Amino acid sequence: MKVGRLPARKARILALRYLGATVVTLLFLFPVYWLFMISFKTPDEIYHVPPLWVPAQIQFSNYYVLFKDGDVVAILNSLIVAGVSSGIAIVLGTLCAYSLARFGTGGENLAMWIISQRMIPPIAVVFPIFLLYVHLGMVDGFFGLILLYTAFNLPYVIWMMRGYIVDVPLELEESALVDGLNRWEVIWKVVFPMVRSGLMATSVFTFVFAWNDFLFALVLTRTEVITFPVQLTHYFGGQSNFWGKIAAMSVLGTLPIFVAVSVMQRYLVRGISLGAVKG
Amino acid sequence: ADKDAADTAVEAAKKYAGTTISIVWEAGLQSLDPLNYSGPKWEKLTGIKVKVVEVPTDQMFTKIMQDFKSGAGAYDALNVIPSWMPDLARAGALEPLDKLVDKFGYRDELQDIAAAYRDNQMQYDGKIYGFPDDGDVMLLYYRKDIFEDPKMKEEFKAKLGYELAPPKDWKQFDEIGQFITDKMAPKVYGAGFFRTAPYPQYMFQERFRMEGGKFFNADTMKSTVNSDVGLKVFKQMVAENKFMPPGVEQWNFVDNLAAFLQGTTAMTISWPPYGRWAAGYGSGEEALKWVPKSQVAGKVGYALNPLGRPELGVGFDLAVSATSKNKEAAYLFIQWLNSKKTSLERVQLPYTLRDPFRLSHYASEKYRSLWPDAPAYLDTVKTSGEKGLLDLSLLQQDKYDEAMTKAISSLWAGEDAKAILDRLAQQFDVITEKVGTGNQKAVYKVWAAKPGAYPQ
Amino acid sequence: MLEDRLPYLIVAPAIFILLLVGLFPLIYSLIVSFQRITMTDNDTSFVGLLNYAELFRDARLWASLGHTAIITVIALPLELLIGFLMAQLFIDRLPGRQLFVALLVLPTVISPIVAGATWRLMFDVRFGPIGQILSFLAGEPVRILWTVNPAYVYPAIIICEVWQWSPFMFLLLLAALSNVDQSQLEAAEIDGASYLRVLRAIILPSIAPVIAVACLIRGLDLVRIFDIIWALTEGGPGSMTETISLYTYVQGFSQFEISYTAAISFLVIALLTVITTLVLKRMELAR
Amino acid sequence: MADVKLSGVHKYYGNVHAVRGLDLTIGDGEFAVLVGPSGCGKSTLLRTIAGLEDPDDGTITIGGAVVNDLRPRERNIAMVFQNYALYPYLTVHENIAFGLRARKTPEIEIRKRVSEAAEMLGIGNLLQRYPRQLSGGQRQRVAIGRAIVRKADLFLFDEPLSNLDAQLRDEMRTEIKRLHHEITTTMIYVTHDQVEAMTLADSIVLLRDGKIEQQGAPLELFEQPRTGFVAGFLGSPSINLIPATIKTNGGGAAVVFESGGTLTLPSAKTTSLTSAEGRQVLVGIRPQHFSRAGGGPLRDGVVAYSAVADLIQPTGTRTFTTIKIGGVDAVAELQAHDVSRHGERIDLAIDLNRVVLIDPASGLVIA
Amino acid sequence: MADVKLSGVHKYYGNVHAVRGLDLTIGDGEFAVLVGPSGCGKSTLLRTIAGLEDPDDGTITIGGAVVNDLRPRERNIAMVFQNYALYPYLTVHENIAFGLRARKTPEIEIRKRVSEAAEMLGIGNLLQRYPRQLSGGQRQRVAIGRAIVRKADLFLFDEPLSNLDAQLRDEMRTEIKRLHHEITTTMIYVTHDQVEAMTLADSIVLLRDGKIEQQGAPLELFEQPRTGFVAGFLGSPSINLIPATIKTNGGGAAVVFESGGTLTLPSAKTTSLTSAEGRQVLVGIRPQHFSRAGGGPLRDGVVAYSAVADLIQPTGTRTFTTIKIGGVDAVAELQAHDVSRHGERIDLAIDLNRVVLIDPASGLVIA
Ligand SMILES: Nc1ncnc2c1ncn2[C@@H]1O[C@H](COP(=O)(O)OP(=O)(O)OP(=O)(O)O)[C@@H](O)[C@H]1O
Ligand SMILES: Nc1ncnc2c1ncn2[C@@H]1O[C@H](COP(=O)(O)OP(=O)(O)OP(=O)(O)O)[C@@H](O)[C@H]1O
Ligand SMILES: [Mg+2]
Ligand SMILES: [Mg+2]
Repeated sequence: MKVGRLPARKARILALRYLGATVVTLLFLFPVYWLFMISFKTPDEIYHVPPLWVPAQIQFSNYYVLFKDGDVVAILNSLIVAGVSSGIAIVLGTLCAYSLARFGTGGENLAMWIISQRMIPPIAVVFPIFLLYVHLGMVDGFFGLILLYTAFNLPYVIWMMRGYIVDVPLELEESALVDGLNRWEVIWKVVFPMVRSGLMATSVFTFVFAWNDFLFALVLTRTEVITFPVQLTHYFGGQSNFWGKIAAMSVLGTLPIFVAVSVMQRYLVRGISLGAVKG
Repeated sequence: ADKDAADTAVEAAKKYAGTTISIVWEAGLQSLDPLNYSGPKWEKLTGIKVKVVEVPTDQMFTKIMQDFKSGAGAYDALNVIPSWMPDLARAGALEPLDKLVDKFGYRDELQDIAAAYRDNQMQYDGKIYGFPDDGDVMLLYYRKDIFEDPKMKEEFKAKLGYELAPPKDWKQFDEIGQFITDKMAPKVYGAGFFRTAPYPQYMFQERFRMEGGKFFNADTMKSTVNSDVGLKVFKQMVAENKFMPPGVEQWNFVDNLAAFLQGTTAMTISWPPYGRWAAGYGSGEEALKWVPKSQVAGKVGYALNPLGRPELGVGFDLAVSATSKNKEAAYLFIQWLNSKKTSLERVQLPYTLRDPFRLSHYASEKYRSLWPDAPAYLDTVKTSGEKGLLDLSLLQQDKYDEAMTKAISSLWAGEDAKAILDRLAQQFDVITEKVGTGNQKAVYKVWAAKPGAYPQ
Repeated sequence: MLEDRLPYLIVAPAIFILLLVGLFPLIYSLIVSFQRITMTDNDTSFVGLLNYAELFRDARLWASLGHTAIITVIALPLELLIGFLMAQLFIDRLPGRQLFVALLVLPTVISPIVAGATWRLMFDVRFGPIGQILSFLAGEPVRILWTVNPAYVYPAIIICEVWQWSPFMFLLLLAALSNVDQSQLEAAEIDGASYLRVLRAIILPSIAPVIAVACLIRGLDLVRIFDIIWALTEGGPGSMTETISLYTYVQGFSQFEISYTAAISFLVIALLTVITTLVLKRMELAR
Repeated sequence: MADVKLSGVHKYYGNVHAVRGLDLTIGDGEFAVLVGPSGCGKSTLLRTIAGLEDPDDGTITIGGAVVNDLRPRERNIAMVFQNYALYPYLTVHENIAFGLRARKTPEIEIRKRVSEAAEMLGIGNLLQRYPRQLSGGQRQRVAIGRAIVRKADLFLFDEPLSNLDAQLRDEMRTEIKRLHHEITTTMIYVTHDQVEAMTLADSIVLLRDGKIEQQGAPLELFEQPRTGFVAGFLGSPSINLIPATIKTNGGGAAVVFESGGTLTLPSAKTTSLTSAEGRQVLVGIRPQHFSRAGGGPLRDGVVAYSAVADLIQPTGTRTFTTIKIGGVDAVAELQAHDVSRHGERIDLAIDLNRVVLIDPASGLVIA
Repeated sequence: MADVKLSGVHKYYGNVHAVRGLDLTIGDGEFAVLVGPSGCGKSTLLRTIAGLEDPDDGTITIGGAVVNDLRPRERNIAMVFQNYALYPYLTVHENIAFGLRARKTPEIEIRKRVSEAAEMLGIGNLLQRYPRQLSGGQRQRVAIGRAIVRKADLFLFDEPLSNLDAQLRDEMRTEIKRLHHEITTTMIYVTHDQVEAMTLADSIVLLRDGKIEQQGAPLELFEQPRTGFVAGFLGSPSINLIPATIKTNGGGAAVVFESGGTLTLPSAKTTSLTSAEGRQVLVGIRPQHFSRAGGGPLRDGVVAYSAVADLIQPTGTRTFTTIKIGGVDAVAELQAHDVSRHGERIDLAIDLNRVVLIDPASGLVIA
């Protein structure tokens, strides 16, 4: 490739934009960096005045205790709860979205109602749900949380996926129908592959929502399925905040999300935008 | 006691080997004990697994209550803050223990618990609902090396006209604090406190009562926290921040501890563990790595709080959840924990937050020999406990507590003290009214009549 | 035939779950809000509108609504603005943009609890780097009690909130901006229009729907803000930063005012419905 | 292979009456082309035949059997869509094999048929590519391949070439014509391109507002349009329509333009005009029926006309020249060097043997 | 008003060398049309002139001044985009006024110019509408209006009509031609439509692979192509290219096809072929140069040829007929009824006055 000369004006602008981009990125990443560093510090370093930007040595004892005390189970719980619930929400939501998008099932009203479900603040329903779960004996179990997160993610999934599905050229489906597929096969063999990237982006976000939920988990867990954010608050003790543990746990709890986001990065921007742009 | 209550419990518990009991424990330092020591030990002795559910203090009441409401029975044994015990008992969340106490022969050993705790933190409505398990009380810690420094003493005397010594009242406290700050800051400040929710309210309760304040008008149940006394205490408390290290308003237990251990503050008032750790007891312990290393070992003096009657401050009862599916196993566990033998070991754990609460603890030769100043420490703890003031404990006490906590937080934020107190009083009244003025009045009367409620 | 009923068959499970978890609580709350159920006594007698009447006398409730409004009204435009500026920075081809974007998404996907905790660390007057940096810049010790001093707690909350969610806006707006018809921009460039004119006449109108959606999404999130504040200030000092969600939680879960909580819930739902409807109406108009 | 019969077919979309009681017969093996202005119902008709839309009334018969109640997949038809409708996530091979797999054809048979079709279409070397790696014409061929491997009874094409550029369109058109010669299946083809319609069709069906305006062989429609609409719709540049009045004299007839000027009609055209004296008509003359007068004697039915060249648009071998006839602009398609300057006076010969006279009120062709 | 000069312009997109050392001169007031196959660099060139792309090498001069370092807005050009690029949120009036406002023209002047332009384009009654309320042709006019009010030195059009349907395209084409007559600003116009190119251009620039293949007046390119590529690119259906060998005899020359058969070339063509005996060539004959032999004497340079009609594609007044010449398929454009059946033997006259002979190796036209 031959690189042509860039007019000086453009070169200057590019350099400035680079500078800007770097500064902005550093600014936004700094808190994450700080958290990361705290997780490697000893208490003496955490409570050092003035604050230390780099610990004397990277030591893992903050992580070690989390494993030793079995606190990391919370991450496993979160993985199960968030994974299963977003899986279910994706499948059910996509099917529902397909019906709404292609058959106009229930008309605009049903679609509006579904979207309105997303607008209800969790705090307004968490208490009745808590009582309902008490009756059903679903407090402190995987099932209850999974059901709840599924329900809370469904409107989002339906909303997003409806947008993607509407974008699938009708002819593709019709062509398949003429070619001899039935509806199920059309959904499975034509629509699913076509909306894959939207599906990925949506999955990431449903997963993130479920993963990060604090309020429901706080109310609906006791001992068996404490999820990651709830576990984290346990380190905000009455006597002290265990910053080492908090940081280490935060890092552990952010890792799966970070991995998910990095892997899905290229779907993400598209996904987030398409869905939102569609409205 | 012909038979040791600990052994009894172990023997009886063996038949539950293989089960798991969940115990609710305050998150953080407190749960190091069941996690590292008593839990594993109990499992070794009886085969019962102990699952520690760590809950932050401000969620403990909520969680216990929720669990009870849900009937889930997720918790077996509970740590209950004594001032909330009446509410929990009334709601039916706690299991009455008398029968089990008798069945497993524990009454005698209960008598060994220091009176302040035994008489005030064990029963509600005549029934035993919990075993006082933590000799919480506030002590004054001071830096002997500074207080006994001849040059300081001399200058102090010259300036203020009396000997530099642990303060007898709050005026002295303020003067000493200011003096040291003036002389030594920023290396050393006169004093440091932990100021974040929910703890400074205990300080307020103590000082308010010691200065003659009453929480309520016993006849009308109208709150009187906004009296002149309240105002005076509030103003003093805010003023004291000035000679404390900058940012003290944000300090919590460990911040304050760190400052004291690192030698940044010359005085502080806190629960008994400070005294042990400051002396260097347990330093080097893996589980205590959370605590910064003490730079002041051997230089720490112990004294009663100014005015001599310290707040007991929170404390813990061991209780059994009414919805537990393993009540007996849970009971046996707490009996074993609370027993003379086990508890003596527990209060000596280097990293423990459980403080001596039995007469036998104070007298334990072993304990008294743990570090050079241990006898002085134990004696001060004992005396403080004997003179201790009870935390206010009414129906729905958590609401009053929340109001006080918020009030003090507003105080640090710089709001007008009078306005805060007026609002606090009004909030108290609203709560009282909601609970039912008549009911509450009765409960208050009973509480106020206790010897530790108001200083005579 | 099964295939003919397929449209209904495949909506059924989703709708069922939504009804179960979405509709039931509302009905339940509605009933309970007319009763008098508190923590201890399980008095289930109906008290009519008493709980609702109570709402109007509850200064703390209205204060908490006010706090929520303050946070929303300040944070939302800030996030929008910062997100927009960031998007402007990245809209043109910039080698390595992928990496920048991947890193910038991080704050948004982090759990709000973690975000709150992180900023609490950052703000700590002694152990946090912010004071240190400010002191360095000022050349003298700067000691700001971010979570204690009333003058700074809102800035603290808003900084944290803006830090976490500006990247979200950034993503949305970046996508929206890349959908702006390139040839319109080129036409305007050839026409010699200034940036502001292009912004006003072309860019803003064309990304307006996205902005509206973004504001709606984030606005609703902000109205129910809970986690960040829980981790950062716990509503303090006093109840200065208590939001409606926090207050509802306190009423419901630490004080167990069951009926009253239900009434609050309805108030919140009603408010949100009104606001959302208004916003949606305006969006319709804008289209 | 099958013939297709529609009788009394109606289709509504909400309030839109897209197909209005249409009767249509397409013989077995026939290549029928549906044309008509945008929105006239071409696609709707095709989709109704395919079973993608249910008619609101009427019956559809394919190969003698009423198919109204059959699903698309049960009608054994193949369809090629305007935008190809290729599956972007499948290779060319898989795209072509898609319909066969759906019908559970054995793998070995699939391979055989796919490669046969690919050879026939000249895309044998592209089978492992994905649609995005193909040019427009190649995609088009894949779409056709997907249809022909199916060995369907009936092929439907909905504007299959409209997305291609001119050159490719020419090529593909020829290819489709060849294809039909080879496999002789009944085909129904929708287009709005006249050249396609004219060159491909055995029979053109011209639709207008959901009804058939005229059906017949291409040249029949072109040369014997039933209505002015048909005359105007076919031919490019469009037929010139000039208002005039009929004047009869003896056995002959002529048209008199309003602005003066008279053209005598050839005798073949006058028979039906004997009693039409004074009647208002639109005189339709195609641009191609103008030519530069050679100076020699004029053939029968050809009249001389002198005009001033207005706009001159050379396109290579032909030059479109705008002239005035009867006061209105008309376009004449002349040879490249027939005219060179704006304003030049040229002597033209107008071949009136194929002139059409249209009744302005009814729109019907009267001669 | 300004002339445009490009010299040695190169443009790369990553690895794609889109413009390859291009030299081009367009005179003041000239209407230049850029044509060429898809991807040949037409748009790139236009955008480079506009300043929307920076050339990697070479200089661009507008009106005598080098503009390489000027931003688009500083070059005082106006551009009409393929998709019009109207501002959807502004009214037609505001769209047209946009460039004027940007240049701080007084409001009264704006009104005057906008309404003048609108009148000229026949959109005076649409000024208060929004683009979405307009038809394609109206949008097109607005886009042009936006350009002309600017009184720019140079107008650039990038396939402005390609989104319109055939009829509208014809109309708009005429209108643009009128416009150029009126305002006589230099215009550069990109299209891939030959009719547009031929009818609009003063000068056609035929691009191929980022370089100029030939530049000249439309008929010059059509009739005197420099290369086989030019000959093949212009004209529809495409020119027929038939491999043959040259045979000279005395002053005359003929081409001999490989499969036998000889065509004697007219004397005008033979002058340059005197020493070409035995040379391999491609004989290029346009479909329009075939006609049915009338039986009379043949004009000079016209030869008789008898062939069998293969594929017959009637398009109305003309019929494309595939015949074999020299063993290869060739298309002849005949009159409607010149041929009627597949397999029919027809006597043709081939006008060889405009034949081109191409060197197969270099692709250059040798006669
Ligand atoms: N799904 C639909 N809903 C409502 N109206 C429709 C629908 N599909 C088509 N129509 C209307 O039915 C009429 C016929 O449409 P159709 O698509 O058959 O036209 P067409 O002849 O194929 O046009 P084109 O040449 O533009 O493709 C039009 O008026 C169209 O607007
Ligand atoms: N932004 C770009 N990035 C990379 N390659 C490009 C870009 N724009 C154009 N090209 C390439 O440069 C070459 C010339 O493109 P250009 O758009 O100028 O062609 P064109 O002649 O206008 O074609 P068309 O008739 O299809 O519009 C093509 O190979 C094209 O793929
Ligand atoms: Mg159609
Ligand atoms: Mg182009």
